Amino acid sequence: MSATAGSVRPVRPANWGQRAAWWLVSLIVVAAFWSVRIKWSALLDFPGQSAKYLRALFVPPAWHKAGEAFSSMILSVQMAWFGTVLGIVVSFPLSFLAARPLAPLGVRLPLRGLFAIIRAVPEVVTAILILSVTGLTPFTGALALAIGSIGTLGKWGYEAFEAAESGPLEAIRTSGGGMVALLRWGVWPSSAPEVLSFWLYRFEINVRASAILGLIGAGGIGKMLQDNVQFRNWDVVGMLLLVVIIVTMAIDQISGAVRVRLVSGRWELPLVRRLASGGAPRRKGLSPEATPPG
Amino acid sequence: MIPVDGSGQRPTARPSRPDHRLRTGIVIVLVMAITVWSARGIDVDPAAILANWPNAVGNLVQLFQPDYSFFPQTLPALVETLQMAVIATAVGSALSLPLAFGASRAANPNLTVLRVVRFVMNLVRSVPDILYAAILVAIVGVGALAGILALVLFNIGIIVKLVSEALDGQDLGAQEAALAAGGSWFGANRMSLLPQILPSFASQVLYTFELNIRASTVIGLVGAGGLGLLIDNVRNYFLYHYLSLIIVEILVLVVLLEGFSSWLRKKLL
Amino acid sequence: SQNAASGTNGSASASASAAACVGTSDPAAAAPTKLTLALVPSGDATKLVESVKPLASALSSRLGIPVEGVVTADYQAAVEAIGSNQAQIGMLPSLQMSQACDKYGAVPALQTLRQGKSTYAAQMFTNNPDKYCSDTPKPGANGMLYCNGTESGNGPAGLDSITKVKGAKVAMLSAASPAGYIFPVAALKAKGVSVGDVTPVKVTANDASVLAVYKGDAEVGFSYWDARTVVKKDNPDVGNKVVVFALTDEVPNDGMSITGKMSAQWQDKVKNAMLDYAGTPDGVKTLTAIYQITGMKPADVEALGQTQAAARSIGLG
Amino acid sequence: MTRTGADIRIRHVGVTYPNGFTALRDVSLDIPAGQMVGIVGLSGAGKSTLVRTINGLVPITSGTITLGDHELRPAGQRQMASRELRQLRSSVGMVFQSFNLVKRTSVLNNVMMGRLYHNPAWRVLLAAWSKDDVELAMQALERVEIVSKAYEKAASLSGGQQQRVAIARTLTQQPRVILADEPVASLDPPTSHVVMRDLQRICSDLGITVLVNLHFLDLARRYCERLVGLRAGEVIFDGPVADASESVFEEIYGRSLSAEDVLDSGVRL
Amino acid sequence: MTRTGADIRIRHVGVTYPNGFTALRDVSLDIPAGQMVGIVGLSGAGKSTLVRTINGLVPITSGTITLGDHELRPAGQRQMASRELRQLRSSVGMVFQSFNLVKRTSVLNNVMMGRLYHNPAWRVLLAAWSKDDVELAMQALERVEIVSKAYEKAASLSGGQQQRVAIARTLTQQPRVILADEPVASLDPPTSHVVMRDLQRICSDLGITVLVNLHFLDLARRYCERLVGLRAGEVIFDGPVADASESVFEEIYGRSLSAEDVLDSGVRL
Ligand SMILES: Nc1ncnc2c1ncn2[C@@H]1O[C@H](COP(=O)(O)OP(=O)(O)OP(=O)(O)O)[C@@H](O)[C@H]1O
Ligand SMILES: Nc1ncnc2c1ncn2[C@@H]1O[C@H](COP(=O)(O)OP(=O)(O)OP(=O)(O)O)[C@@H](O)[C@H]1O
Ligand SMILES: [Mg+2]
Ligand SMILES: [Mg+2]
Repeated sequence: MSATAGSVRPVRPANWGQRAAWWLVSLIVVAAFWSVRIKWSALLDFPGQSAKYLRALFVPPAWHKAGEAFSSMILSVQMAWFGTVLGIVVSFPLSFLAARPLAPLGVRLPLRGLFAIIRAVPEVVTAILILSVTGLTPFTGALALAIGSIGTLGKWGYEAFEAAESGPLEAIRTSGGGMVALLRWGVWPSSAPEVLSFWLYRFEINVRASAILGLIGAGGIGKMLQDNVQFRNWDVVGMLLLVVIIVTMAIDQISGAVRVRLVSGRWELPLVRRLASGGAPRRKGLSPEATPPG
Repeated sequence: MIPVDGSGQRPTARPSRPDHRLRTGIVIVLVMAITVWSARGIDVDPAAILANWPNAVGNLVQLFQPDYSFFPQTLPALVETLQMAVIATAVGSALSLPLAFGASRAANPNLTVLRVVRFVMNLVRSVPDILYAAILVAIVGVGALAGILALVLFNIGIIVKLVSEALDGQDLGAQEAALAAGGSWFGANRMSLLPQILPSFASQVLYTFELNIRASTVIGLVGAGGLGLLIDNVRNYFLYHYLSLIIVEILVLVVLLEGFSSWLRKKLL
Repeated sequence: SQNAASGTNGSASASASAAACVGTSDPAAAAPTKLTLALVPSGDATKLVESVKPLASALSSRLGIPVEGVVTADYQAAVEAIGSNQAQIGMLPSLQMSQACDKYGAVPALQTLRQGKSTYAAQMFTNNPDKYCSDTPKPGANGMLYCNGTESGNGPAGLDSITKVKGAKVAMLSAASPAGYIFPVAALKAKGVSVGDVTPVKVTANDASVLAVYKGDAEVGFSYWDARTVVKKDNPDVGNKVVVFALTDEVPNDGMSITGKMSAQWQDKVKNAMLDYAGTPDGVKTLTAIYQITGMKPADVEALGQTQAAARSIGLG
Repeated sequence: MTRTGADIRIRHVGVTYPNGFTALRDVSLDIPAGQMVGIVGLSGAGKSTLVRTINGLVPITSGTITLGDHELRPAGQRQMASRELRQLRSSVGMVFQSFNLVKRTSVLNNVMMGRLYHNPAWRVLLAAWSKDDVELAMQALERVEIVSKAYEKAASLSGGQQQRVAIARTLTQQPRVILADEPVASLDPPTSHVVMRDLQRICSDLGITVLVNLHFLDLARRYCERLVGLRAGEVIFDGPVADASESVFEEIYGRSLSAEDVLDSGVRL
Repeated sequence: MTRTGADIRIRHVGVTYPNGFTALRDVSLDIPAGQMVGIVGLSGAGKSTLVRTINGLVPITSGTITLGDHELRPAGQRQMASRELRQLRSSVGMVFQSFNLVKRTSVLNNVMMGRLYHNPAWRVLLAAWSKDDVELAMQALERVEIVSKAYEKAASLSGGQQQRVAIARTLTQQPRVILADEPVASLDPPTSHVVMRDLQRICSDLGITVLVNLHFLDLARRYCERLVGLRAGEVIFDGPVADASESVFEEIYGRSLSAEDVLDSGVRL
């Protein structure tokens, strides 16, 4: 083969910036490993110790606690659900107001600051602030989760809104639509699936986060976990773990199905799906191309 | 005014409007029902908020007055938190990258492996971080190691989920091209999918780093070191002006990371 | 900490010194229609939930209004709850009684008695007696092993041995726990050993501390005297495997605080109801089940302040 | 309902973008109501900029544009109120190269975008369109022969169908002017013809003024009455299609046309 | 370097997709090494299916396909080992309609996909290509006249340039057969000609067998030696381009060709 035209081969660019960044990151990681005060030797008996504790947890779990565990888990799920719903109701309009094309800087920045502050405050601290208002109740836990959700959902929301396709926005502007039209028909349709799946994901996080709030007396599975870990009732902890896993995975399946439904318009249970169809993964090339009309 | 001239047009039948009202109604009723059920379960009491909101104000006022002179005393804990977060993020993301490929329908042709990886990942994700910390403290003892291990498990759960979703959303044309050129699945994934998901991987890693800094406040509760332990001490003595300094420190880290993350995304995309 | 409670109108008898805080009351406060009793467990919280029910109903029948018991594992949560009148009665350790009084004017009303004492010693124990005992461990009255002269339960005792704790894994409670942290750490400090010199194993309750040592998670543990009895039921050999080797200075007993946002009459009413109940055989039985309490007496505010003083001596508060 | 086209008078219009790039220089055009004008030019010549000035999407920096009763003036001079701008925009329909449909909603809702200006916020929010508006939309869909898809998702249509929905959207606006910015650039040849014919018919049937940017010269010659040639922001040809000689095109494109600038079908079948 | 084309023998091949749809019926073709064959047919006729069976991307359900020494057999019969399949694929280059490049990596890395089969896993993992391979890739890029872009990101190239990178990728494979599935469908007219001419030149210079699916009839007639017409999965025409009369096309397309099935340029400039 020979060159057919006078186009010259370029020299390989050095890309110093990228190389420097990699060195910097590696350096930070190495420095962290080197400086942290850890007895790495403890890792040596990690396998043996893990086996021991796994046995203590699950061989057998404390079956007689199953009922109690389930009812505390239900309370946790209720806390998480209510917290998530409240978080959505508050964060949804706020994240519209924090998105770049939709609100002026003077509104946007304070809101983004608020989201960042909420994310910086530990859940326990939030919970204790709320506790002075609502007392030592699961409601306090739900409110703490709601506030936590506002921080993350608010951020995810405005990021999704900012990523909305610009074409429809322009089309709406050119046909004389106002602000409401822009939000309802320009921003929302293109970001809806993403935002909805954030909601579901946050619900999942809240179910797990409710474990922390058990500490301060908000009740739920977290409290039971806390008590039993304290007293090293490992078989009870094992039972609780089973319950937590079963319930979260059930929620995961349901929310996965909802997500598939939202994106593809079909109902499917993610775990079951593959068994039923068994087809090859979706491949752009293999599906018939859209038929041009005419 | 009617914009149709009707002349010489092929008559096309107007479709009737599909009725989604029932479906929408069911969804709304269902969501409301679950919410009401939850509200009853947790004894929602809005009246208490109206009556008692001033109670929180006093503490909030104190929280808004950070005592910067406390900063030197927070440094060791801050550094320990950062160390834990850096190590956990590095180890977690290194482990999650191959796992994410294993958990992605698009990248993993082996259904059995796919199902096993996904199941294990679901397991890993469903355990609360504080529980990881508690059990690991029992296994390897108290301190940063237990914290790091807990964070690593926590990180793997998140990164694998988000990155494998990103993988599933990729256009698979390039992967097909690589396979059609005789590449193995490994080679095809490495060359075609990896470059495509790097930006989203990078931003997930930064997001997890932020989460790790925040999570250290939780795992500190069970004695896993870092800012969490410090927070526990100052709040038990109601040193809110110290607590708020720690919060400010976390806030600065969160904001820095967010800025860096969006800068990096812009650069990589 | 400063006195944040003097704002309430009326007979605010703000304390002259922080050590003698006696709390406030609010004569304008309406009579409560419902009371919440917050308990911070120093024992197994799951059991506490059951054992607190008779106490709540006894108080309820004496006061004529519903009383609800709520358990929180978090000291700060309990104090904040009382401070904001979310809980009106708190069963709190000595330090938190002082804190609730200083911060929110909650009245330190009663102190508990255990075997007639209103103080107790914090103990240090180990699963490695050879290292910490200078004499052969011998069984005390309850059949469990003690060394270095600690079987009487009266502190201080055996404190010469505690320098050996340096470098060991030590099970301890949160920094706000008098027996599980403040007094033992203060004792160590007096002997020149700082918390930084040991590897702390954090637990949140006294019997968990015993169990951590019993199960080998830590070599030494701190708790009140003698928390081993609580776990003996489930682990009969705890008395042989875990040996007490040192006692700190006496710690003021925990007690009952009453919110400052209540009229003095009601505060008295609540206090008397509790005292009254603690005097009945039923009451003794219930209280023993909760905290091994054998009786109640009016609080000694001066004595309560000793915990705060100890905390300050190790740089806390 | 006015269904007559509007005159467009463009007088000495210049556009300089904020970055200092001058995209239009002293452009003057008089377009009488009901004319179909093709605008051709190299990539970057200023075609898009020109049509976008007409509905105020790109602010002009000198000169004036008059559209019916509305006058657009350069920044610095008295601007029209945002309400008037919206009114002006509602009387100018725009067809985009990339359709700009809201993919995840129904065809009908997309067409309804043309009625946004005339509907109160609550109707827009709830998609509670009035009967008259729905009728208008249906008629527009009938005109582009796609009414049977009214309740399908826009995403499920082929490219040509989507462009026709976009045209229906502008028709529902009952505009006096239609601006089309390369409406066929992403369509296959047969569909391109369908779309151009639709525009031509709308122009002649309804008397709406149509301005269309085109890449393919043959399409411009076949469907437009008048041709405007732009080069580097200046009008270098303006006249009936018939007058556009080879030398004119050479001037517009800066080189002689080779056989390959149109899809060669000298080899006719 | 073997640089000779391979014969392709397709014998009574049928393809039925898992959903029961039969896309090919009893197709038999003999394609000698070094021939350039155009495949035309309506959308859905089975053009893509046909070329994809040849490198095993679509498994056949009956008949056999022989390519050099390799024989592809229907599912159920003895399959070739995955190693042999990869070897076969490495000797068959494929050019896709949508290019299938990895947008976020360099042009060179994209071209290197053609060497995946010949490289061990560690080289693939680290993208540590041997000098010889880089030389090969550079030569391929030179051949399509785009070597100066070797270190640019693929995303920064125009459509035509991207398609040329895709061709360079297949060339780097040193294939004996090139399969091109509508390689010009998304390109503008001038670029289409460039790409088709490239394929034609590769075919005649290097003696590689080329199969190309086409939408535009005129392109097929202009660049191919031989034409295969498909309809509903069956071969209904197979012969030299010159023999493809109007009536043959009417049979393939099921109707007479109107002037609009090619981009009309009767109005020549
Ligand atoms: N927002 C902007 N800021 C700065 N310069 C711009 C902007 N938009 C367009 N330009 C420049 O103005 C010139 C004219 O752009 P315009 O989009 O009008 O060209 P066009 O004729 O439509 O080209 P094409 O056929 O490629 O669409 C171009 O050189 C472009 O780079
Ligand atoms: N994976 C698949 N599963 C089921 N049917 C398929 C699959 N892929 C293609 N088909 C069907 O097989 C037929 C032939 O498809 P093919 O893609 O080969 O057509 P084509 O001739 O390439 O059409 P086009 O010009 O639109 O690309 C079509 O009817 C298509 O619907
Ligand atoms: Mg343009
Ligand atoms: Mg095809």
